[in-house]
Amino acid sequence: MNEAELLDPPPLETPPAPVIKVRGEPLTELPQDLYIPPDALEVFLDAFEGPLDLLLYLIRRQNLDVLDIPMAALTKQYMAYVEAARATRLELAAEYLLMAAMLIDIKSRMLLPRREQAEEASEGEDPRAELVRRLLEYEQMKLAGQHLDALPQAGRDFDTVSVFLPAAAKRLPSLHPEELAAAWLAILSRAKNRTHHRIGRQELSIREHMSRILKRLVPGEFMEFKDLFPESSTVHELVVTFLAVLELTKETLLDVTQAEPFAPIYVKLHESATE
Amino acid sequence: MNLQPSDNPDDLKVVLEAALLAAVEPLTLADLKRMFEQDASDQSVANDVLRSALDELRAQWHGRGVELMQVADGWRFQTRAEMQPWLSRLKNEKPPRYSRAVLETLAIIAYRQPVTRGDIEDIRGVSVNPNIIKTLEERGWIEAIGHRDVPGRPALFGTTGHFLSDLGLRTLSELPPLEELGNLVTPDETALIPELREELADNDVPQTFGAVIETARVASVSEIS
Amino acid sequence: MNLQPSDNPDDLKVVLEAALLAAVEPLTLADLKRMFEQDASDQSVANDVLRSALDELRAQWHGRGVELMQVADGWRFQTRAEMQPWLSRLKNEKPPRYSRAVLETLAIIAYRQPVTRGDIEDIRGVSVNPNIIKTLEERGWIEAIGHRDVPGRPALFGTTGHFLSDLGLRTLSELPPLEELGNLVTPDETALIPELREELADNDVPQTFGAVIETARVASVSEIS
Repeated sequence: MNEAELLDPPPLETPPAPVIKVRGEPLTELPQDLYIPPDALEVFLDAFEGPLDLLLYLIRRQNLDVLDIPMAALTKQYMAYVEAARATRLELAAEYLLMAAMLIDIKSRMLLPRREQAEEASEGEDPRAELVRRLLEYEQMKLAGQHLDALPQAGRDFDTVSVFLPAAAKRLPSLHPEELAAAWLAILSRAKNRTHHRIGRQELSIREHMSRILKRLVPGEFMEFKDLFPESSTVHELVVTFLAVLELTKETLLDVTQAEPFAPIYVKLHESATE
Repeated sequence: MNLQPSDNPDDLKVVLEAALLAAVEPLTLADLKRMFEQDASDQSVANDVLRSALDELRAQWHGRGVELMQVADGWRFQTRAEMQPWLSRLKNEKPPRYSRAVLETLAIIAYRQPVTRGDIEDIRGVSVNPNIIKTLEERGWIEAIGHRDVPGRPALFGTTGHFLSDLGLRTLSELPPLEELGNLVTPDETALIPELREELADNDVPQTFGAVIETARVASVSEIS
Repeated sequence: MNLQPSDNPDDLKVVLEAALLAAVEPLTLADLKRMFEQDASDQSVANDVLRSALDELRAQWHGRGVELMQVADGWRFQTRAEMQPWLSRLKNEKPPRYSRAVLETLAIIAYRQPVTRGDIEDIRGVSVNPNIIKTLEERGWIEAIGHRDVPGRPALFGTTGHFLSDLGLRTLSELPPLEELGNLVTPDETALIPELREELADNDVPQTFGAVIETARVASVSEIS
């Protein structure tokens, strides 16, 4: 692909022309006539984006009104380019040949006599109308491409900002309070499920707590049941303490009394135990 | 730093600025809003609060080498064009300049979308090198957005939000207006670009296409004779 | 903007800031210096001028969500760790979750504090991986608040104020009540004491005496067998 833009039509600013070298001499201007030095032809043809571009150039170069295309002269010039292109770049010539055929077609149809009555009805069917439409549409897009290129472009005219994001600072898990409650309940339900396959291994501990309770109680004095359970107790300790109370009661070492349902429960050393 | 962006506008701006500076792609309002949705306070940030924070941020950055821009894909920080002489010296390779063939193809896709490769070839009058399409696709500027329901089901190309963002634009309507070429472009030809069609419809076009052709026809008679 | 960074310290900072914000990799002093070597004034910028400009920039950015850092490879802007909770939500990743072991350990500490590691092991029925305690300590959610006066003087753990604020709570009493405890008792057993069940259900305080006994009772089943 070639970036040559030296053939842009006059209304636009022409960027610096690429250097076309002919026998070592730079060619800064396109030839005024149709003669192109053979060595420069390939570069010259590369400078055009296709037959429409070339045709547009020819029309603009000769300051012709796009709408007033002189078919005979234009076709003659065009054929000269096509001949030159065929000599060196056959694959490139195909599209130019197609355009030449179109020009000749237009020219021949215009040479044919037209019948008066048909002329009015087929006003829009001027053989050049299609060519004019295509030329203008192409030129419009060609200019639009240049306008797009003139817009500031990311990476070329400005850079986007993206500062370093330290990877070390990993995302921390978030937690909803309800998840904590759920976790706690899961522990409890699991404890229940363990019922049948856990080995009791705290018998000594119950004995130990039984004696601890006995030591805490003052003979003849009541103590509130809940005071037997220290606030910082774990479930395990609560369980063992409770079991110790039950065991003490069973062994009639402890009296447990309650005045009425939901009234405070009191414990007291059994009379015999104090003896 | 104990930030409460949901409650405190200054904290909000600190977080927004950090997010926009760190983001690789532009951030939409929805992206930015999502950042605050799971805050402990369980409060989201209203759109207008976000917008005004962004406007204030943009104002705060005014006159510096980097600016906060709103483009098609959202908000982003970008360097000002004035910085380029210095910044380009840090780069090892020159940014690509696209050839005319690429630019023309891009223009046709941008202004006439959706178009098939055949449409592009019709307008340009030459076959389109597949590398041109590939170049534009790899840049993320165009994409196949469907297929035309004709034999062969050719892909229909359109431009992406990334294309607009890379050119600092928010919508297609911000593309440079097409040259009118002597008011020859008739409304029906621009049917694919509604904005342009409207613009043309409003325009006082004295010369209809038919009149133009008639002029051409009359002129040609003299030429031939 | 008509900048003279080689002569004007403020202009120098504008260009440095833009370059450092836009750079993908850290920039060395040599990189930064190279930016100004071809300036029209033909003056380079001395190392100490660059350094003091960088120091000033760093100070200007203090307290914001992004900071200027000198790392091994040079200077770069990077986001502060405090921004991470918000920035991470920009990525559409699923948030990481704590394992059940961590959650249960935290629940025990939150509801039963102060507890020792031994207490936690007793309640969970399994040994506690030291990493779990470490994870929670590093998160700043739990801390050792004393020692139990028993052989070995094990540390007593409790939750922190940071834990509460991260969960959006003001006090520990705002933790979800464990009223569902009553439901854990098998129906036939609670049928005998409907009043108690109601009391438990209505209760907001997790650690009432009734609840304690109930907990003990439920748990004891496993102990006895």
